[in-house]
Amino acid sequence: MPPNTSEPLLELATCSISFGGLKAVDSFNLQLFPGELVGLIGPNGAGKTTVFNLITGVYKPSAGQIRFGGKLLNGKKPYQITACGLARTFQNIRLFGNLSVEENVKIACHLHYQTSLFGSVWKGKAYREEEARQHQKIESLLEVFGLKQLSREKAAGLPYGQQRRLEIARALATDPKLLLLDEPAAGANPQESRELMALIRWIKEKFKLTILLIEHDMQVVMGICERILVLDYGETIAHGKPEEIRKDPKVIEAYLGEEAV
Amino acid sequence: MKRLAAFIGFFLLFLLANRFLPEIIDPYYLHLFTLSCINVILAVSLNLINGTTGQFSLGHAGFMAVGGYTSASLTFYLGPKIIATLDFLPAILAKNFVFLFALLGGGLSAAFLGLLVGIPSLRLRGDYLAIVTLGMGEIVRVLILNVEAIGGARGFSDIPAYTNLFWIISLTALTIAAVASLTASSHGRAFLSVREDEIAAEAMGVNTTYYKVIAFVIGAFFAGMAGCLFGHYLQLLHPNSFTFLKSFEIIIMIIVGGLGSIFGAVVAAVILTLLPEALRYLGPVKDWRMVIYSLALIILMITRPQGLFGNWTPDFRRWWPFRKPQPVA
Amino acid sequence: MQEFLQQLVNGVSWGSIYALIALGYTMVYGVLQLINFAHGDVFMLGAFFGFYFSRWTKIAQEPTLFGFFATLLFAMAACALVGVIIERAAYKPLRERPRLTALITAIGVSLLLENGGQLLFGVDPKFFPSLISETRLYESANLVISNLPVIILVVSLALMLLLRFIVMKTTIGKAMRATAFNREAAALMGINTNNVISFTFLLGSALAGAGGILVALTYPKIDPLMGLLPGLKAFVAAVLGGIGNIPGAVLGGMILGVSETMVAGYISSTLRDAIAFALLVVILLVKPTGLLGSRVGEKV
Amino acid sequence: MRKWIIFGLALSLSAGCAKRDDVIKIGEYGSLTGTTATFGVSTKNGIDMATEEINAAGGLLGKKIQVIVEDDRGLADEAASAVKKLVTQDKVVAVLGEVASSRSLAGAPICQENKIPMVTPSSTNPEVTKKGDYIFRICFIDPFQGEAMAKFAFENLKVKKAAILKDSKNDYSVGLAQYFAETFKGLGGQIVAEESYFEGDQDFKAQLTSIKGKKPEAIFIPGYYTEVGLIARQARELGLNIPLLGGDGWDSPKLTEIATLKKPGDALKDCYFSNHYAADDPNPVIQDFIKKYKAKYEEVPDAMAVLGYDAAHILYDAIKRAGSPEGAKIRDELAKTANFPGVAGQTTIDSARNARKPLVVLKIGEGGAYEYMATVNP
Amino acid sequence: MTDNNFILEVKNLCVFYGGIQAVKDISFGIKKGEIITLIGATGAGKSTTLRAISGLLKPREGEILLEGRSLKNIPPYEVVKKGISHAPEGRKIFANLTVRENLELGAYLRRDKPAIGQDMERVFGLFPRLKERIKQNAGTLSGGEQQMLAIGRALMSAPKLLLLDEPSLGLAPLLVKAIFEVIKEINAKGVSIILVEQNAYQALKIAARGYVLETGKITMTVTAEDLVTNEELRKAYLGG
Repeated sequence: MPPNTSEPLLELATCSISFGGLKAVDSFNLQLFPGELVGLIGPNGAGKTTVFNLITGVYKPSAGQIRFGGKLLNGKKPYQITACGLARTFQNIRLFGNLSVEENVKIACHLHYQTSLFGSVWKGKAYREEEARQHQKIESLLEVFGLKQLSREKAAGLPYGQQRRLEIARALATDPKLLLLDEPAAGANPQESRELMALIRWIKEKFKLTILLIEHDMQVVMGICERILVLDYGETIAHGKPEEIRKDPKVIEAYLGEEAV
Repeated sequence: MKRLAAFIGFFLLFLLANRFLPEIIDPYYLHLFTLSCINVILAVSLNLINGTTGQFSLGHAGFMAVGGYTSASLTFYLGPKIIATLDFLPAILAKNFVFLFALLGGGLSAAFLGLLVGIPSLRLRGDYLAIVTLGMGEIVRVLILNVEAIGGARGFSDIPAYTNLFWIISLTALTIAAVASLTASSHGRAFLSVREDEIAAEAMGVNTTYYKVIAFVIGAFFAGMAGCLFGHYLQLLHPNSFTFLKSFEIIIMIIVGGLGSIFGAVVAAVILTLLPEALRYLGPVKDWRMVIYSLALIILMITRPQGLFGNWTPDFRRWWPFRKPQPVA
Repeated sequence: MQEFLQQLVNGVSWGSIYALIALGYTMVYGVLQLINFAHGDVFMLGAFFGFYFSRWTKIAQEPTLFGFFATLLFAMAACALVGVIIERAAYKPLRERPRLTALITAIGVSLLLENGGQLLFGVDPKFFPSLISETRLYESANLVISNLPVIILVVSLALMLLLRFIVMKTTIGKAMRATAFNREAAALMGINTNNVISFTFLLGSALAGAGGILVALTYPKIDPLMGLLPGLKAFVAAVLGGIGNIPGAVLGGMILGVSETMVAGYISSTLRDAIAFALLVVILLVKPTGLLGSRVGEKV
Repeated sequence: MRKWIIFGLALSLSAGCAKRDDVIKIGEYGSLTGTTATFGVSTKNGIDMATEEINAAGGLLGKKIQVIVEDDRGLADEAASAVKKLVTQDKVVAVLGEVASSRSLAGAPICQENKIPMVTPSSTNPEVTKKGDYIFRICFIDPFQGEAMAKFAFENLKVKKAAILKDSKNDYSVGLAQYFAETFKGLGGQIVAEESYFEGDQDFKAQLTSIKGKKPEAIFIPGYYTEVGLIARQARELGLNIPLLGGDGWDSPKLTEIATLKKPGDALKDCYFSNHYAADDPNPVIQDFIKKYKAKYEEVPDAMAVLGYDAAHILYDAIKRAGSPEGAKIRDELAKTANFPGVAGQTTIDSARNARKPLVVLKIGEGGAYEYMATVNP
Repeated sequence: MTDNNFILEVKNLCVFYGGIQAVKDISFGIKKGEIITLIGATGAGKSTTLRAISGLLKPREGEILLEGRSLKNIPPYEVVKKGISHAPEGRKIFANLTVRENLELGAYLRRDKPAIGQDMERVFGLFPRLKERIKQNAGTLSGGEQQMLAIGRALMSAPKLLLLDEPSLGLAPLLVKAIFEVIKEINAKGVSIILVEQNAYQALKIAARGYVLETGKITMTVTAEDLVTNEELRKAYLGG
């Protein structure tokens, strides 16, 4: 099944977590290889976002192991996990609403910031050089996402679609190897969805990313994912190429329904 | 190099101010200026915790008290000994050296308390954090009441009058400059991200734990120095000066100024220090002073809920005449 | 042993006063998420309303049970009115604003009531008439139980049950909970959220008024700043129990009262407040939402 | 409109008054608002009465006295602001205030620096007058009252085991308690319990229960009447029926009013406190003062009013003797004050600028009436 | 536009959020018993229009007429009384209340107990899942169940006109289908419905007309037939 036989970039082995007795994710396994674009789908409450939260350290798994590039992620804080090269977006957009577009992205750059607290108060030469470098990086990122003209706007004031894009741009500013996208197409109309698909494909090549994607929009999922995992009630019910998933009777019954095919 | 020259320039300027201002300006106005500056330091430092980092702290008076009492103990008990060993220096230098030592001692002790108070902020949010910081402040006050060596309920009197205009002006300038510079840097944006959305900040690689605690530490450090200036100005520290009402006063300043705006905090600190004093000149309705003060506060909040300056900070560099012209975007 | 029992009685009766005031705090907080710092001052007004009412009506001279209830009702009604006026004038314009703004306004209202009270009632303490005279319910060499603390305890518990009933079982209670959860959605249900909020203030302030009278009976020295400290402590009690939670307010009040008493009685009376606050800090560190408070975990 | 014109006229008139040279300006600072406002207001009443008396009798040095009052909200930094304003803006010739030692300590250095005499009516902390030779006090200092009551308890009441309940937030109370304990132990007595409360507290049962368990024969409560009334009630409610002792902070008509269980003042029956004067003293100075005070303020004066009244009179007397509103001269005359016939006793200022005067011990009897017990000379 | 058949008419509506104009001079109408749908990209002003109708936002200009009478300056809780019920975007159910209490709140203004009971049974008829969970706190429901509850709650006020804001948002395809079935069923019982949808294809299939909004303006009025005939349209807004 895996497209190549190299070491997996991300590996979840029998991960479980429950909330108040309810198994949200049960013995979940996932192997993600460098350069892949994998989709994670399933009905509401199936535990998709929980998987993201496990990977990014928001929740601690009650059992199982999470490895990234061979390194164990269990017990690491979210910011440490991000520092390993893992970035995400959120289902309900979580931008820094009162800050400008530029500042939003700059905060994500902070991860690789060298200047000390004192240095940034004194604002010496090294500081200014670093700020300049940071500024350049951000400029080019915003350019790519078509947000450059808006860089002084308050993030909360942007239209929804641009907020979604800004969130992805912000995640990219942490220089990730793996990008986790949580329903990037939610609320987009078909036209916007198509643009988004193109964008995702493009950044994947440009930034040499591996991408894991949660999405309800079947056009997007089927259109860009190389592999798809289907979750229901915390368990993986199907796994395969898009065309296989589309025909899987279990998936149709639990999730897709007859007509959507 | 230019920066260093500017520092030396300011140093000399402040020394001159210290020498000549008292002769030009009415002592009462000088007194109000001093109190305003102390409140400016308090407001700007609290603004870093409360406005920039979004940690609702009601314990600033506690930091001020710890800084004030620590520094007063240093100058009162250790000061004479240090001055005696520094007898090769002119007396005025020795005195000011002791005061610098006391300022640092006061600031650092408050910063240590800030570290202790910062730790609960990792688990607590909003009103719960507010009440814990308030509790910490009250604990500090009650403990001070119980220590006879620093005066207990009688207050710590006979503190040497080391605070002068030079220290007042330079520490106020330092506080504003340091906090403003920090806020405008990448670290400053990390503070802001904690305020805006902690979960997203963590996901973007910001160590929110570190920034929350460090905000408390830095804020407390400056508040501690303010306490030191306060004690060595009044020559007296009394536990009653550091009740939760004092913390409320500082909170009011930063919100009236506009939460998060350093410029607003400075202006509001000055206005709110001067207002009760200005109301002394009301004449026949002088008894209504505090009623008018509280009414003014309510009306201001209703008519300008975002504070006087909202989030706005003027770009002072724009007014700097020697600035390099920037390319028009 | 009897001394310990006596201290327990002292603590419970002191705690029930915290509980009584904390109930009003918690009500308002539950619906508006506003720390109504003026609550302690409305409590003070309750005592003063009762004081002047009982003097003007001459109830003070010849106390009767009827007179007591008349005074109580008058104080509750007057405080309810004041509470609604405060809400409409000072808090309502800030409803859509950040909570800190409303909090500062609340501090402003509190300062206004305190300073205005000092101008209006004078700064000297007043003696509150004994509308109900102190009698001893139980007495031995080392254990005395009087009627007033028992009355306060019973009233606090009764009010707690009543409030819980109102909030959980009645239509207005449902409307209150809906308003608390999401004001806009509540309005879409046809709930006049402004009225619901005013009603909450009315209820909370009436409670404060009743508290003022009951406390003034037991501690008959009243002055315009009498609400400051009990107000703060009651707020601490409400947070301790989990703010917004009605039984939590009573539990928090009791814990605070008993622990303060025990600390003062057995450890050190100078450290009483320090230890009370230390207890608060420890409890909140262990359970960050207070003893009975619950918070729906933030959805990521 | 007319109202506004009158208001404007009144304003300009009052402003005009302030500028005239035919007044002697005296500054007064005190807590007119805040938690200790009741003491500041009483003091102000006493000062106002003394001022009116002098002005009615033709004033001082041919001029009227104008007292400029500034509120300090009970805060040390505001006290400093108030004194700074009085001294440098209003250019007062002398300052009266403050009740609390902490605020006097904040104001004193400013007066000293500007060579303006300051007379505090009731700050008992010995440190206050050590601030300089322009700072005076006309009340007892802590050791005197504490020692006197300790002696009275041990010798007159034959108490061997005493307890102390002090206000830890109040330096006056802490000071008295300290000297009481030292003297009482020196005499051979035993302090079985030392408990404390904070000004503004309402419930004292925990401390009282604990004290009760130690079985003392008397409790020394050197607090203010604002709390002592409640303490007495609660002590009796707990069945603690031993004498309570206190200092001049007790002296107020409110005390016995609050300490009422069944009959007025019954919770304090057979309790003792030290005071400046006895209300039943036939001395005309005292009787006259009480009568006039009652007529003016419709209540019985408390200790603060008496001390404010005396402080003002002692200051005015010194100005009269100095013959000039000059600070140094007033200071010299204040220092020479001897056997001034104040309401609060024959006052003499000693070389440390503290007052030396006798105190009286009063007993609270039936219906809250005070009975004279003894006079103690310094 | 004086047709008395219109249950609701919107005339020249302009709505501002702060300084930003979210809705620019739009007019449309819905007849008794109709379903109409507002479609368009996020931020086009669809939700804003609904919020103006239900009184949550005050229009700066224009008129909203319910059965010929203006709704100007009528607060949201009065609008409910007049027969408009709004199931807002993001469901906004009361998570700390039980399912039953949520439904009861929907009928907050009604005093006719027996009829309320009947209506509740009807809601359970439409959504049997809700009946199973009647005593649960609404916060514990899954996303789909919460959406059912939001619609059911809106029905409890026995509205003449139902405003549904993105009922299919974030739902699995299977559930989306079910929800649209229910919407048809509700309409069949005589309730007029204004439906705001991302899923324009599904929405237009059950609606009489669709109004396409673009940056606050109505740019087109479309019907289900247009899906077949207008290629441009299909590409731009309706997908596939």
